[in-house]
Amino acid sequence: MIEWLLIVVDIVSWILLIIGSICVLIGGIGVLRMPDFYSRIHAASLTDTMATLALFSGMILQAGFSLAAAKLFAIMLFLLLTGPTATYALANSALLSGHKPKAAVLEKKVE
Amino acid sequence: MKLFEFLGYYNYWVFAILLMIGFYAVIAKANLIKKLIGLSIFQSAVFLMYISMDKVEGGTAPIIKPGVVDQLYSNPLPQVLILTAIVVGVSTLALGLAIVVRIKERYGTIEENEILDAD
Amino acid sequence: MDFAQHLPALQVIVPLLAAPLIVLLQPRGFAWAATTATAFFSFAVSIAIAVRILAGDILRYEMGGWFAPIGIELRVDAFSAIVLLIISGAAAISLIAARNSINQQIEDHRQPLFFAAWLLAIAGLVGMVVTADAFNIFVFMEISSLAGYILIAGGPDRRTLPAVFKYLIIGTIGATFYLIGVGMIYMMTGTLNLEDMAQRVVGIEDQRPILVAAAFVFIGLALKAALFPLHVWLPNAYTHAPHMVTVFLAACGTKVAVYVLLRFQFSIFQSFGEHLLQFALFLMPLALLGIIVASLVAMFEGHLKRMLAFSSVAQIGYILMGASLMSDSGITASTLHMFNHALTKGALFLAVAKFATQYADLRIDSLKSAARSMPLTSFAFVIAGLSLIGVPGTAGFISKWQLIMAIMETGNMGFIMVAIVVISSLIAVGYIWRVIETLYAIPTDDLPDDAADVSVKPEKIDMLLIALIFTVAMNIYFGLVPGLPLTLAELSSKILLKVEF
Amino acid sequence: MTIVFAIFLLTMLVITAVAIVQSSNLFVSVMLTSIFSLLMSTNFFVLDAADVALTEAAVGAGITTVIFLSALALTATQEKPNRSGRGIALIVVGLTASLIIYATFDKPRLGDPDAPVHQHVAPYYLDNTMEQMGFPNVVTAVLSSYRGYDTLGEVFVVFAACIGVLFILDARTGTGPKYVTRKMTGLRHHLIPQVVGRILVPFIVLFGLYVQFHGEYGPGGGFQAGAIIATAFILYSLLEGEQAALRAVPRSAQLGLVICGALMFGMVGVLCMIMGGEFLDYSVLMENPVTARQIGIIVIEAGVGMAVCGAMLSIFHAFAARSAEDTDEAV
Repeated sequence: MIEWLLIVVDIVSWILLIIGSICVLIGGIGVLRMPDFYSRIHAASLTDTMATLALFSGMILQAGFSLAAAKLFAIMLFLLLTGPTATYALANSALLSGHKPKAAVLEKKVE
Repeated sequence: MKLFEFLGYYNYWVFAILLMIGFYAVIAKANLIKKLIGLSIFQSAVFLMYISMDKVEGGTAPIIKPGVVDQLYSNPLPQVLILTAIVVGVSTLALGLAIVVRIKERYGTIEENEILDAD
Repeated sequence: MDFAQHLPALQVIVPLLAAPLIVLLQPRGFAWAATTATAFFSFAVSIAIAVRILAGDILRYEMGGWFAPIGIELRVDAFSAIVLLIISGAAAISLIAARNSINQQIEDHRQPLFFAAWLLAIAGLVGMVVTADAFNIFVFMEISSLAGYILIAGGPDRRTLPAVFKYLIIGTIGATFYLIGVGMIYMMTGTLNLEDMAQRVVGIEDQRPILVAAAFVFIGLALKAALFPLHVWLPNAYTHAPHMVTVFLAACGTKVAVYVLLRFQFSIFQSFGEHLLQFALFLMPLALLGIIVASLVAMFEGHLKRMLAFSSVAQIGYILMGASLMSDSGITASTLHMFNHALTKGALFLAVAKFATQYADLRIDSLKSAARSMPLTSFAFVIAGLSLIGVPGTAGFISKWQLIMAIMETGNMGFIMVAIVVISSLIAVGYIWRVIETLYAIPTDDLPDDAADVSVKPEKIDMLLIALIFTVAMNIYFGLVPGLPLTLAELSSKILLKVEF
Repeated sequence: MTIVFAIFLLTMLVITAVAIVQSSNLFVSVMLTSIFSLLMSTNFFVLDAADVALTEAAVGAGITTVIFLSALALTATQEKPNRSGRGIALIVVGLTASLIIYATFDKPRLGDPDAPVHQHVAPYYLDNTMEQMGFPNVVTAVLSSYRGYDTLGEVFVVFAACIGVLFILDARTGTGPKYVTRKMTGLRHHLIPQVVGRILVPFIVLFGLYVQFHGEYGPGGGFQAGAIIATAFILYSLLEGEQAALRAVPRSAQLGLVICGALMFGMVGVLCMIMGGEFLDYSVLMENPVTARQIGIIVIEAGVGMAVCGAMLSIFHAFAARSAEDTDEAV
């Protein structure tokens, strides 16, 4: 029974890790492929949130019930707090310094 | 075997390359801040050389695990030296930046050639 | 607590710990007095050490109670002792004379920081000399360098800043090269203690990392010592530094790097039979070129401080030329010249500082007929200048004579080198004479009267002048009675060449 | 597996370094330098140097970047194109490179347990730390006891840098009105960063204290802790503005911290001398040498932490306060 449970935990954690990795990959591709600054940081923020969550949950499951798991949890919380904040600050200061989204610029041209 | 030998020295190659990149920036760049950035790469390269020699195959960080016999540990001495050197590097950098700020105030530029022309 | 046992440690930690105290207690005037007191204490310690050394001791001190290769060992022998005397003596004399000059050049509220930096510079230089640990030398080298940058940055002119920046860059490169060299030796020997290193390097001296390490240590320290083609930072840094800082640094700054260089060459790399020969063959042309080129540049230099700075580069050439002879008498001459040159250059820059109290512009032309208003200073400058040239009866003569004797021992090749020494001495006559001529020039009546009147004030007798006269007197004293430095120098060369312990 | 990872990291390092030198925008260069330091720190970790990795991350990637950025705010963000001096640079660099590459071939291979460095002095530390110090982190033991004198020197290097920056930037040590900023108010008007930042500051300080006092048992110690705690205060001053930050920790307190830290370290050494030992020989402080060493090490590590924290804060504020000040003495 216990062994069976362990296998399930292992499988779940690997699924989470793979999801996380895919998120990082998508985020990376997004930063390269997206057309303007704002959509790029939108893509990058995927790594901050989804990938962090998935990767760290996966790693915590791998670590089991131990001190390492607690540390991982703390790091995850820290990253979840700071990542989006950094993205917000970045977008905000870009807007304040006069950087217009590409969509807005295009709309203006159409008008 | 050849490949393995090459990999065994890879850290030292990277040390040499980084050292050269940093050194090049220090000599060739006229911008004083760029010179300092180059200097910090230059110093980091040396840190890499020291830390590379502390590694022991199959070892762990030198924090003794009580009760475990036959555990290999990496060499603590280069680590201590580099701990010192990192802080020394930051100190030098801070002082250098302070001088650059003063140069900017008194000369209005931080490009070496323009400073030379100004005097 | 046995005082005598702790001498090597006290030499370093007293100035080191006094520095934060001075920043902590900031009332005006206190900073200078406390710094000077510390410097004199430090000087007293060096004298005490020298006395012990002359009695035949070698002082060892195990920091933290850990024995040699495990912990850091301090080790003071005759060679260290003479350099310690130079450093702490230069510090004491320049500090006691410094008050008015520094008040003139540094604002009041910045003085505590400035004097703290001065103490750190003393501690750093002294620390490099007493320690017997390769990495510890690096740490104290950085203390002394950082403090040195701060001291020089106190200069009033804006040109100080690029000069300091250049010094900082080159100094850091030098220190990092040294660190690379030490790292490579450590990689091959596993130890940082100099003595231990010297023993363990035997047998692997032909391995490439050791050879390359020798090159890196040499280049790094040569940068710090301003050996001829690597001297580019020195003239500007000395010229634009506050005058009293120039006195201090010119007397001992580069000598400490030379000290470490010689220590490494002779104790660690000595066992390589071929290496020493390469070292000599490499060093000698550089030293000779340095002597000639720097002297010539000094000859045509218009600014008094810059002229003396270039002359310093030439003197480093003399010191290293003596060492590159690899003989007992050569190293004696070289060590002796370190001591005597510190005295001479110290006196010359003290005179410059004294001139600076009345002349804002230190270009040689603007010092015209300064001897009228400042007879004592001008006279002192003349005597010190004679010592720089090497006229008999002055300290400079003794070391140059030793150097020439050492060269003569080498035989045929020697005549060329003797010729170079003589020629460069003649050039020195040239540039010193140029200054003397200007100082004692009879004022021409074409000058507008007001300009002449403003500059002619009676010469004020202050600590600076007294220190100057004292140093000049020392130049003559050690020219006539060279016993103390000569004995220490002879002992040093024996230690370096491992003739006996 | 590790070697693949290491090679990847090292290659990234080289690429980043090239990018740093190539970029003509100094702001980009500085941010890349921060990435470079992080990569370097990861690399150190892969090479089993946890303490150094922590220091490089806190000092190299954290504090250095902040200081660089605050200096950039006072100077320029764009490098002017200049092609002179390339030839001589390439020659010098080429010579040095060939020298190093020449040396490489006789060096011991990476991780070779028979290398001389692993034979001579280091085994003593590894074998005796537990017995002589009573705690497992050998790096802390070497740093604070076996080579404590080096660490003392290093604290004074930091002290020198601190007084040097204050001296050169001429920042008063008291809180004169001229040196308090008016314009810069930090991120006060930005709700999200401010709230998040406020939540984080105490935790960063807490983490710093953990690193400080856990240094004997895990990676960490005074340097890292000092740098981390300084980061927390720097974050605070970015959020609330210079003025509020200087009100919280005034300049005199920062400088006091440096001085106290340095003196604390030195005085422990002097105390050891008075008690009859050598300088920094903690074992004489109490009857049981192991406990005595532990107490000595805790005190000097605290001194190191205070000195580093205070110095980093002073340096940061010396730059940051200036950017708001009217540079009236510019010539």
